Amino acid sequence: MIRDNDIKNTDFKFIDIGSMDTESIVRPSTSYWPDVWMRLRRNRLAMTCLTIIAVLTLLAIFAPILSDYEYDATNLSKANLPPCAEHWFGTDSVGRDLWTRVWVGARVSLMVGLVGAIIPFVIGTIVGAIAGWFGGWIDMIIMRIIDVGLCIPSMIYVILIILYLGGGAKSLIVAMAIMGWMGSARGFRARVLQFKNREFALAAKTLGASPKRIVFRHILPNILGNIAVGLASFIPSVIFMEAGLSFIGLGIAPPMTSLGQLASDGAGKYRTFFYQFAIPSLVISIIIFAFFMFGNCLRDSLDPKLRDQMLINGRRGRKDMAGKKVSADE
Amino acid sequence: MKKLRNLLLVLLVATLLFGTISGCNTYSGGSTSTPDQSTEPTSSGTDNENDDNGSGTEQPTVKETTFTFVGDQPNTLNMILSVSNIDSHIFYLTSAMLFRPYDGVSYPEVCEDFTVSEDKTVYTYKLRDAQYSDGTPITAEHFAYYLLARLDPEMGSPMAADLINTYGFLNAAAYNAGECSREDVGIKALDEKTLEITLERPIATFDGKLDIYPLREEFVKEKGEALGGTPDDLEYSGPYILKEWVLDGYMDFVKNPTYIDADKSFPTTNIRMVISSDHNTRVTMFENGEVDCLMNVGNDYLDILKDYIEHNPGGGHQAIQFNRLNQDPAKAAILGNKNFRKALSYALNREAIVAATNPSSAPLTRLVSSNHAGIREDSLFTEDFTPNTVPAAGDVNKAKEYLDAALQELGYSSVSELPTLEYLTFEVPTYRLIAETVIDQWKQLLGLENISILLLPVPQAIQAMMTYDYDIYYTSLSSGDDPIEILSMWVTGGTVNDITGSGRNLFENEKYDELVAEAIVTFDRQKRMELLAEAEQIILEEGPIEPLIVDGIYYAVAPYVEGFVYSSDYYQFNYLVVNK
Amino acid sequence: MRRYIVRRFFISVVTVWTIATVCFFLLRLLPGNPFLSTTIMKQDMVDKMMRYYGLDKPLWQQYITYMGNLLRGDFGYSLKYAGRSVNYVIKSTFPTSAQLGMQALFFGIPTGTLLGIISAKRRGKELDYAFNALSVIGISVPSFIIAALLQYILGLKLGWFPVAQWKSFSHTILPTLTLSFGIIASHCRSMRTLMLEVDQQDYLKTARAKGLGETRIVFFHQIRNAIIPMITGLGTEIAGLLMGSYVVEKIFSIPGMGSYFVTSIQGLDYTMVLGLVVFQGTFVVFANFLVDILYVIVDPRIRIS
Amino acid sequence: MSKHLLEVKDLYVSFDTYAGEVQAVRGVDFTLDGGETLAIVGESGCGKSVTVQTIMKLNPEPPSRIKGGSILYRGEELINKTNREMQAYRGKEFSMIFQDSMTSLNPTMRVGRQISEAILKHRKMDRKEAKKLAVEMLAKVGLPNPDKCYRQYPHTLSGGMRQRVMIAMALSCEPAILLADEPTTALDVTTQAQILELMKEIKERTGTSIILITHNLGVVSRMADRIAIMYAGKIVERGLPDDIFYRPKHPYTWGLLGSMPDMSLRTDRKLTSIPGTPPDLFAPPEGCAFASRCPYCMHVCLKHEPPVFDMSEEHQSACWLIDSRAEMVVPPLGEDKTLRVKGRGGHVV
Repeated sequence: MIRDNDIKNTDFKFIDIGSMDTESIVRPSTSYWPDVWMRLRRNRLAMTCLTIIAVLTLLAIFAPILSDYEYDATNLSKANLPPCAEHWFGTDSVGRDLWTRVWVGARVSLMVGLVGAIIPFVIGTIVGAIAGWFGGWIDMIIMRIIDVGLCIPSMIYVILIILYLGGGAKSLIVAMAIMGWMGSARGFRARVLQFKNREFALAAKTLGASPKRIVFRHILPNILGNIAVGLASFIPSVIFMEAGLSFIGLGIAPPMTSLGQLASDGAGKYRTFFYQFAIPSLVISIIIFAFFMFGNCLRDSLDPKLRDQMLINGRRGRKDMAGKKVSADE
Repeated sequence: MKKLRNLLLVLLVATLLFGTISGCNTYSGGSTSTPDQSTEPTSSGTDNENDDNGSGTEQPTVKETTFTFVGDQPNTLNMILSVSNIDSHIFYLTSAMLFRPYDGVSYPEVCEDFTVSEDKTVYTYKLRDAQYSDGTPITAEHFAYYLLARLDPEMGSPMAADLINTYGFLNAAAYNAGECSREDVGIKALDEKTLEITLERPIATFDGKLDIYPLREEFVKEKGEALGGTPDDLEYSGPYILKEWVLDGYMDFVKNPTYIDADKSFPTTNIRMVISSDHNTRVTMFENGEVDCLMNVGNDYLDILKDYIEHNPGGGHQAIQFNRLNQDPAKAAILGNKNFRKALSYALNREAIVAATNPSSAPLTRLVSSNHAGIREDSLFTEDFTPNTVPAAGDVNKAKEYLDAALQELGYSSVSELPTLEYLTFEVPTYRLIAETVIDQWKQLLGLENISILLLPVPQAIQAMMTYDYDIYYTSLSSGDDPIEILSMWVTGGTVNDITGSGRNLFENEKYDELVAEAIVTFDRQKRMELLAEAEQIILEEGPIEPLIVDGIYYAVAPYVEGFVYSSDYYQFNYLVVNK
Repeated sequence: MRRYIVRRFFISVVTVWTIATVCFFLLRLLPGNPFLSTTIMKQDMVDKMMRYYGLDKPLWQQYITYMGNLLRGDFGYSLKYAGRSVNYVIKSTFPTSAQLGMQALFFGIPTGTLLGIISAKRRGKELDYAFNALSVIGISVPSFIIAALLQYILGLKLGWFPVAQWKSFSHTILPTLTLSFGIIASHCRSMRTLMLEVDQQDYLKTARAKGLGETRIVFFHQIRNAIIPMITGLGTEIAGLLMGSYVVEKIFSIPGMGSYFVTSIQGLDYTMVLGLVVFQGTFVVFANFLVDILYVIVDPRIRIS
Repeated sequence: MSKHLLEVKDLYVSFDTYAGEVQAVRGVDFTLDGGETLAIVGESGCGKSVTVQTIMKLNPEPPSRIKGGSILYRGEELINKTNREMQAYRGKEFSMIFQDSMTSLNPTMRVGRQISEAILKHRKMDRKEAKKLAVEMLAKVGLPNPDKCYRQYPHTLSGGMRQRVMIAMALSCEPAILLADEPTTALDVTTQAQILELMKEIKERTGTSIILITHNLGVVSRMADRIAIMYAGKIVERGLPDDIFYRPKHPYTWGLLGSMPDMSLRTDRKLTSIPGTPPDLFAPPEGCAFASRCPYCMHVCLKHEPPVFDMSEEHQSACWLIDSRAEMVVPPLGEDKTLRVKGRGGHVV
């Protein structure tokens, strides 16, 4: 209850309305990308994944340099040693130091994964955009080409490439590019179609914007979020494909090796020398896991609708809003 | 419109259901006829044992025994087009033979006896009465047709050249080239029971005991392209009938009562060959007792089954082949340089490499491998003659000397100036491991940095080799049954020396050619072996290849199996007894 | 509706024909031929076999004869394994791969979808974390590692299931688990996303306003709308799985079709590769075709434009 | 036993969002009697929808939180009922119509079935009877050939027809109270009139009391028995239609009335608009929420919240102008308007 004597008569003087700042925006408004980064930084799981990726990349770059063994130096007298002080990851059947080989392999897998994912992704994005935007017979033709391309066993491309480009990382990346772009093109086309007849795209069209401008200035920024998520999930699937190829025997040319190659070689030995199978498998799984999980967290922090639901998990959301409570939601 | 939608819905559900129903009995065929856990003493397979197709006689009630083993699935059971000894393993079981080899000795089977002309060119065989499983008798014409079909240019058999080189039947080459008709060839069935073979020239190594099978021409015509594809596209005259063949699954054989020596040999009534490409699966099945024998144990599992495995040395030879006919003259010079080859060979410690990469094989430092007969029937060629060649453990100092000599001859001041050489090999895990080890040993010991490895699937690798589009090629050659077979490959125009038959030879040495040619016609064993030993010494010195490894196989047999004899060509279960 | 079906059917047939043609000529780009092996290395031997199989004829002539046989449904005989017709190989190995694929699908998809629904409903709680982690692990571990681990732990160490071969239902459990691990993972993830998207729709609020029970709302309103986008990927997924997986069939030595894809390409067995590719192509194309029809049935809003 | 059908006392509802707590409803009181239509008017974002949805507890619990107050329905407290208990009330005691009928109907389920679903839940009927009743309801709401309409999918119907389906659905279980959350905003004017007529007719026929939420005073003038003006989570003025239209005491009400186009006015008169935007309830201002936009803002308005002054038994308003110490103000409602009022002599509640 407001007691009368609190209020003095003078309080009843009118105030000139102009002096008031009626338009002050109270809530901290941030533009889109810093907002995403802010939320991502708060998501502890995303940060752990990023650190894992960073640590593994650093190890992949520096471990072989610092190690006093060459990755391909065989030492037949010290074959099949279990992990010991001298060889942290032990040695393989011809005495090569597995610690160096795992990190050289990680270097290859990451490089093939990163480069082998970005190139097809970019090609896929462009082709998808064209197919999605122009539609009609262009779209039909591109889609049919992709249908046919995906049905041809990818092994034929790989053998062809290995024959004409040699077996190095370069040919593996080209192989990934050929196999990868179709998948991402199809995915991206669906996205473009989704946004194509949304109001803001039509509005831009009515203002006479050229198709290229609409796709790249209006639709693309909207889809940028999905692109980032798509890329974060595409990198691990490329590493996956490379491991599969190594299992069939079309992996990277010796003496170089990759994590997939080490793991598939080890697969035969898991009863006799379990560590030769377990360590490369663990490392490759962690890399793929980290990328996928990061992709998840990225998707969460990008979706505005999800932003408010971030705190659905409990009343005390407001106090410890920093990551602790935030789950790795979809 | 609504009706159409319901129809489509029903159709969709039907396809899904059909998928599962049709799928779910894929293995029912398997499980009924096979004893799941073969721990039960006798095969309780529900299929009734004595429904052998067509045999009239009531089969005496013999104790039911089953022998289950893991073997390789044959490429084909088409006798004319069959190429590899994987197939002959099966023919040994399903087909009768003129002479049936067992444990290294050929015993007459369908052949009663045979006479040889003085000049050792005409061999006449008398046949016993034998019959196919459908009752029709086996005649000399069938044996003749088997050989003629493989020489017939129209039948496309790849083994024609092999037959011509090994036996040299009269006019065989001409017939194969299409210059003469079938009648002119020295393979004739004089009558139902006599077969006459005429050779162009006497061959010392041919003892007349042909291990050939009967083949009916009308059966081949009737089956056409399907010959040898499934159990019913096959003639049965041997100890067993192939009852069921599930691709990549298993092959079931049941004893054939109409076989000529059915009562004397092959006591086991049922044989099941399980096909599994994964070594780990095979070992686990053996440990669980699901199978009684593994024909091939993977290198990684040797110490797991160490008290069951036995070694058989007689595999193929793996050697490093240098391409003297390389398009690039600089490389041709290097690869043709004897000292360079010797340097590379002496640098390798074959024993250590074999122990690490492929323990089931053995180091090879010469061309003739250990299991070939020497001067006497029972002595070994390798014991009678020891050429001076690279020590099995290698000799690094000598390797360096050779290398310096080679560099000096070729005019290079140091190893790093050499052009990059490409090491081509098959895309097989063990070959890849050997390649990586060999390359690294050369790098560590000789400082040879620039060697790259190219792994290709088998057809592409061989195609590159046949077009001389390689520098160093890791080759795999068959070890043959006799030293002469190996050495004759490297004669000028030999099958491996001049691979495309275009007159370009990797290795040309008259002395070597003379020695081998003479050996072929020398019947005196002692003399022949000495000639061959001398020839081997020459090729070891001058030859374009450096032998590295002789493939071996470890096989594992369960203790309760008796009379097991391992052969790299045939499943010799003649006296095998399973008393579980 | 009928016009659309006919048009789509025509497009499918053309697609399969293109697949066969492209694959036919692509294979010929690979050097070497199917007859080369360590035992056949002489050129004249190879030429004889080429003539026997008619591979010495000009390429377009071979193409026409092959296409003629294809129309009659005859895939011809394998070049590497004389006497073994491609039809026979498909007839004997496809049911095994199909059964394994079906089992993995019927186990994987419902489980994955269910986990997705639960983790969406229990959003933010422990169950959601658990299923989320499981689904990401499921996707990130290559299948040959999962297969080896399952075989080692469940098969060898605990002996619950037979380690390999294809003899009875218990033999199919480990391979099915390996295959369905990935399926469960991907379906759980996508279903969870879709459920969350539908969560914010207004018609759920209407349903609650009608006083319907939570389970009824989830099943009749939420899932029914969330499941629709899942159908699009189903076609290729089913087709892919039914063709068998090289890895699982190699590790569990199952007589399936998966291994034939790899070995026939490595061995350049032209007819076998083409037969398998055309068979798979037809399957994939018509699986997509069926999925489009299913799409129309499930989602009334989609009228065929 | 309170004599009112529905009584909402001092209701506080707020949402926990990532940026902090948004106090959507800050102490709302109102009552509703049988057969009566209460209109709640206010700009968007003033908390009117939240209030109504909180009655039926439709807001998902974690983000939204009922901080205090009580909702008595026929004397029974609803605040602390669980979701399961509320299910018995929803659809049966209260039912709701939403604004955008396009997104409020399940696109993959036939319209008829969505109606019979509610009937089956609340009334002891078998499928056939429920279908018959549903078709009846469709007829009652004036849909052409209800049988065919029963089997239609939502996307095949027009906006107006969909809204009628919503109404049929809501009334199928003869609820005591119909909560209409801006039922006509998404419709064009002609359909809007039909829907309002329909609601009015149904109210007379079944005696259902209605809480009508809208930001359109034109709609209110035709329907409402009592009106409540909401602003920034509070009711700033309530009363009978005559009180609000002819004797408004709160500057915000004046603003609303001023901005309402009226056929009878001469065309040259400019419509007044209220400058500024409603405050962000993330950090509600101290004094009167309307102070920043109020042309008659005084110092006291910035410091203290205005108490509720009773002009008459039904008419209350919360504004310091009514206080005796404030200067007398003439509401700016134009000369020809008969709404000249002298506010004086209200006492503090």
